[in-house]
Amino acid sequence: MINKRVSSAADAVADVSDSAAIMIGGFGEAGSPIELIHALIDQGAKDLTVISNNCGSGEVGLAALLKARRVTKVICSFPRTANSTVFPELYREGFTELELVPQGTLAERIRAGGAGVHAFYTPTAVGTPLGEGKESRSFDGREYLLEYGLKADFALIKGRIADTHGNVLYNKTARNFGPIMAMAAKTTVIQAERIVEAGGLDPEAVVTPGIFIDRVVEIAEPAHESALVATGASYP
Amino acid sequence: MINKRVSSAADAVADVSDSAAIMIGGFGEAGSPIELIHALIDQGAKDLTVISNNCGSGEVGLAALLKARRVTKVICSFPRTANSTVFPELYREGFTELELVPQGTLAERIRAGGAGVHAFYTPTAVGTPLGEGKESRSFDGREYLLEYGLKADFALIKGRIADTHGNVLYNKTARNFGPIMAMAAKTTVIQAERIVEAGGLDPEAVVTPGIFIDRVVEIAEPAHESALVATGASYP
Amino acid sequence: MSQHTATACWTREQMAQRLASDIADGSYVNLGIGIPELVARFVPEGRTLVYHTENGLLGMGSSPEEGAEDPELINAGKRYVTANPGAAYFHHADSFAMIRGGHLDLSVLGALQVGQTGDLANWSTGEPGAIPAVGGAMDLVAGVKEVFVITQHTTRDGAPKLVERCTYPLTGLGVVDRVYTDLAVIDVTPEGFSLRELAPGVSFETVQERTGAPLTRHA
Amino acid sequence: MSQHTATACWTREQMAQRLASDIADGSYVNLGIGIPELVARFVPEGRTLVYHTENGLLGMGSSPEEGAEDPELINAGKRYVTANPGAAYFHHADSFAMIRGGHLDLSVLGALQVGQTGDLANWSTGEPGAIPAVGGAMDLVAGVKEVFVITQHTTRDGAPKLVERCTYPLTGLGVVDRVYTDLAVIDVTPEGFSLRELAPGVSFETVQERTGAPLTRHA
Repeated sequence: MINKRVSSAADAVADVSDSAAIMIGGFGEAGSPIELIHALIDQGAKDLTVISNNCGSGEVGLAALLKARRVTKVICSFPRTANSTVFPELYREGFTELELVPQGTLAERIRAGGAGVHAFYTPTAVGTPLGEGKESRSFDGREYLLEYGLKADFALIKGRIADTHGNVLYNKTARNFGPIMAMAAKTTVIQAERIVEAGGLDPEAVVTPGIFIDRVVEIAEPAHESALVATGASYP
Repeated sequence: MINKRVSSAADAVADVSDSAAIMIGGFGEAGSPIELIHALIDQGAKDLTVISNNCGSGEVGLAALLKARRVTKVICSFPRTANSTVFPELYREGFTELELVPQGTLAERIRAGGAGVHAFYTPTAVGTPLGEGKESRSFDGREYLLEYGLKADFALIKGRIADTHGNVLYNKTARNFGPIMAMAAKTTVIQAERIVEAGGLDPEAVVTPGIFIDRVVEIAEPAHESALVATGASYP
Repeated sequence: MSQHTATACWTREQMAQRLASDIADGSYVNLGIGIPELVARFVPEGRTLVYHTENGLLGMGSSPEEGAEDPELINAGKRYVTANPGAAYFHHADSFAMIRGGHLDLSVLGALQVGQTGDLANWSTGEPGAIPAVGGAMDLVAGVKEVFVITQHTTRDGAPKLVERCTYPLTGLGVVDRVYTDLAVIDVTPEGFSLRELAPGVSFETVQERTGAPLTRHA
Repeated sequence: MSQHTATACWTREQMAQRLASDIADGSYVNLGIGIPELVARFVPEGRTLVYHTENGLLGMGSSPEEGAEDPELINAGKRYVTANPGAAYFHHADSFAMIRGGHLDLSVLGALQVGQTGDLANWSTGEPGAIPAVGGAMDLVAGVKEVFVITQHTTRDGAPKLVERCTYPLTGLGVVDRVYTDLAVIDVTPEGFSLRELAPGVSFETVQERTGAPLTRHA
């Protein structure tokens, strides 16, 4: 009997330890697992490294985790967003370090980490400041950078429907980093609007196979970041 | 108006030139695009390099293409199959060269070719005869081989349903190499049992997005290799 | 802009229209944030383009009607969009496989500077204290088959944006194929900037004057 | 086999059953072609394993009923299978990402030889003129968390298959964790082969005699 369902977001993140590396899905607000992030704020782990495309907006979700001073490093491609004030302050203050990675290189590094590919050669960022200091090599007359796979201790991801085996379907462009982060973390947690029994999803349509998922928690009506930010909400 | 439908398998492969590199989908008979292969036999291109997991069975499909002496090199992981006699003869005769690649490395090389990743480091085959002569490197105390992306001039793939934009759904384990070969070829041809208009497929369930597909041809009732082999059929 | 008012020049919309007319039917296109987004409005009748947005959608459509916005259906600029018939969703590694693997026909981007060898600077002014953010720009210019830049010919202060060598941090080396400005359409060739077309009433000399590198006439 | 008839030893089915009893509930398992496939028949009641077949299916079920075979639903041995509730299909790069990325808990494989440092030879006898074929074996042993070998203790000619150093071409270096044979269960440890369990009526000395490398008793 395989059942990866856990009863609450709090249970799902209970064992995150200080200094953990955490991948957090989402592109802007689409796919951001707000309830899992809030549970992580409540849980209290600190000195975290967060791998996520952005750094959140307003003072909820990822921005709230940053504002709570739990994150000492972010690996991301675009830390600036509309209504993003928390990260800039922590960055200028020197509290939170930034590793800026081109978005496609970030995605490919995460996939590589999950796929057991230790490193790979990419043409992206050659000749730019983000390529400086990196090992490079020429193949067939073109220059490539050597980039390394990224792994994490936890991945927090938002899906639409999951089954008890951990198979996941996503919603539209909220899919983004979810499927690859699910592959790259030791423990992957999915919040889904609905959890169904094994057999409830079409095996042809499954986007993330259950092997990559460790815990699923049902959050029937997840909050939307922009709606929260519009009300001036802050967490906790 | 985007319409990638072509009217016949013959039209779909009409411009394959001698010495082309051709990726052919399928794992055993599952996903083998028999009708496209037969059209390629009729078309006559020779000195082909074929990239495919196996080398066919009996004297139909891929085995028939080999038997017609059109293929001077195969890149594959498992050229032996039940009822596979054509390749062994050509190999022993020295007509067809073999580049044997571990199956996962083959898959990853094809994906890399399609994803613009020039090369990557993998732990597979370290210390084995298939790793001999390959560049290797140690990271964090473990040894890896440098493997290169694979590309092709054409990919011939079998799908279940496609739309006129080239979006593809597959059938069960016939999916196998289709989605990655579609990414790695200059011209990718899909044979599907049914072609629908754009809008006829659920965008959440599409496996191969249309950008990777150049031509779709409807083969409503594709032959199954094992059924043909059982009747002792040979092509042409 | 004050420097330009003396000259009849293309508006942003006209620049976008001029660029749109050069895109072949059936092309797979990624439009950057800002002026590039305008291009979609001016695609000539009879041509269908398929829009890619790097956050995981091919077949992106226009903005939704009011009330139909879905916070989980957005573009790379985080704006609400729709999906056209024939669309497909995919994850980020697949999305950038399309980009890096050379499957997209065209990337349209804004610019801070374009160098005469096709170097592009469009992600950072390098100001100390600024929060660096790069997004997918470096991947797009490294991978997409053709890169068009759409930009005002000069900065607000009248400084040329087409220069011998970029002074801002680079996005990519030798990646730009063509530049559409308010004054002209200019190809980046092995011989440097080559004028392809002038905006109505604009002279070659005016364009040369406002360009920070030698300009040749199109062969 | 004649050499073994003198000794009470495990049948193939008993070897498979012995191995199956060591697999934890909920494990993700890839079973190789041949004897390894037998393991699925002997999973103790109350445990659910999820079977991976590298040609793109997780949640593989047993053979279909006659008449229900689908030539597009097969396993890595190209035999007809079924899909259990909770199954998922995926392409080959994703399938081997599961393997290489260490997501599978266990790979069960046959062997020609196992070396005392865990080297495995199971894909080629290296005979001249033979058609080499490797399939996914090298990927499995390089990536999967735990590798169990299930094999007769000796060849048909009585030659040991557990040896100091493999003479056949290798599948992987130092990859085997445990060996299940008709005579014993043997761990591969930093100190070499270590006996874990004897088949009923088989002595340590018998196993040592038929093993081509020193055997220690389990600590």
